[in-house]
Amino acid sequence: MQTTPGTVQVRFFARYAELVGRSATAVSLTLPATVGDVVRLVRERLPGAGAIPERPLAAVNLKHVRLDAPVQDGDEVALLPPIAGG
Amino acid sequence: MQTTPGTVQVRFFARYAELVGRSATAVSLTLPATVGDVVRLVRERLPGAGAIPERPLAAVNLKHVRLDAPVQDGDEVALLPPIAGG
Amino acid sequence: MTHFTREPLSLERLVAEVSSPACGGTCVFLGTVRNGPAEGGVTAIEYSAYEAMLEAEFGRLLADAGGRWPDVRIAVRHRLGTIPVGDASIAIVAAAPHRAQAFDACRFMIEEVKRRIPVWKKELRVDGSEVWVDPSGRPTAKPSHV
Amino acid sequence: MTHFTREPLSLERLVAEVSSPACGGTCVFLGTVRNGPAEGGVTAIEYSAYEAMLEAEFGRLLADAGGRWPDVRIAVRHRLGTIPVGDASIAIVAAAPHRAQAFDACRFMIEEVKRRIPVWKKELRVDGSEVWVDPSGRPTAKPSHV
Repeated sequence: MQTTPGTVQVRFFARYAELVGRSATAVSLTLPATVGDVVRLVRERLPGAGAIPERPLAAVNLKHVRLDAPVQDGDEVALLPPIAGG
Repeated sequence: MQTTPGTVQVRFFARYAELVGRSATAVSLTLPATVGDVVRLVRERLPGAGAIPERPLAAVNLKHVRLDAPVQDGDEVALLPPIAGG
Repeated sequence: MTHFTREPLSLERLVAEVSSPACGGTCVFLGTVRNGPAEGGVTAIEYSAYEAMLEAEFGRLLADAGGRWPDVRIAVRHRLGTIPVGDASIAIVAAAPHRAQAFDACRFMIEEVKRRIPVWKKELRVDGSEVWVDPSGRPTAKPSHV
Repeated sequence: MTHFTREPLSLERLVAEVSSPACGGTCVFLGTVRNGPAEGGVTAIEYSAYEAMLEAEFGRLLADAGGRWPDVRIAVRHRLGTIPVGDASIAIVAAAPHRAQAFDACRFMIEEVKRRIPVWKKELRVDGSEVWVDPSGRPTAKPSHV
């Protein structure tokens, strides 16, 4: 399988944003890759991100996705704490 | 069983009031008697009341009752068309 | 407490009556005068009631609901008189610590109202005719001799 | 259509959005900020959201509800920001020709909101502490290193 370099924007919300002290970061990675790969890279590279669960709720381009969903270059990947709306 | 004369006030509502052209009437009867007896007397004596069903919904002193419920002297007996509130 | 009015119902006021810091979920039911495809030209409905019994029966109904859901706060108001299409004829508010109870109590209330509360309605139609509505939803033609 | 606001929710306005002469039954759900015995000193809740996704997900949710109940008209608004105890954080209105659909659609909406709409809340307490609320209702202590 051919691999290419890519970048995704990763966004953090609520408690996760507090843990990493920011609301977004860019993550460079080798494609193809999954949301789970992005989570793993974030947890390794970003100070404070180790406290984010290994399997958080996630969204890509404003849609809920499973962690085995693929990411594309330029995607917006969001890591979502347990939802507590309503 | 000892019998005594009594009087009940009978009230009519909605379509039943239209049928008899009034909202109330006094009915003299021999006690003990039931709500069903009152209905029968009303349907016999009051012009227009024959169009009221033989077994209408009824209340005594502001409470739903069955037609075999007893009436006392001075009771308010109401004949209620099918309820259509809400 | 009066459970009926001849004025337009105020939903905000009814909600305020049962609001409490302990209640996180509030369910409201509004019954409104309808002129849908099945109605065919209703302009308004004239609501009438056995008013003294309405009050007594609402008191008993609220006591029944309070027995089933002790933590739920319920307010209800039935509008009487001539109500135009689109306006509310009844408003029920059930506020509860948790939403399931609020939904259940509110639904219970409207089902019981339709079964127990002595209210009647006469449809006023665009052609000038008036028809009593029976509980199955089918109008009863006005008797010809009236 | 915007499905969130930072202002107090207006129930009357939301009801008006979905009112229709064809609808005889309207069910409303209001979620309000609670300070009950289980909360212990909550003064307000700070609601935040992934706002762009909130809009997108509400759009998909309303489409789902429209598929299940084609005749039901639904409006929903989530309030964000700091909401004091007793104020509503969400209002959902479902207007239907008949009441059963209104209740079912309204209940569906709030259950799905709690499952799908990316909103978070942080309790602000009388002692000055702040705690994130997890979906089971148990607060998560603020990590000590923050």
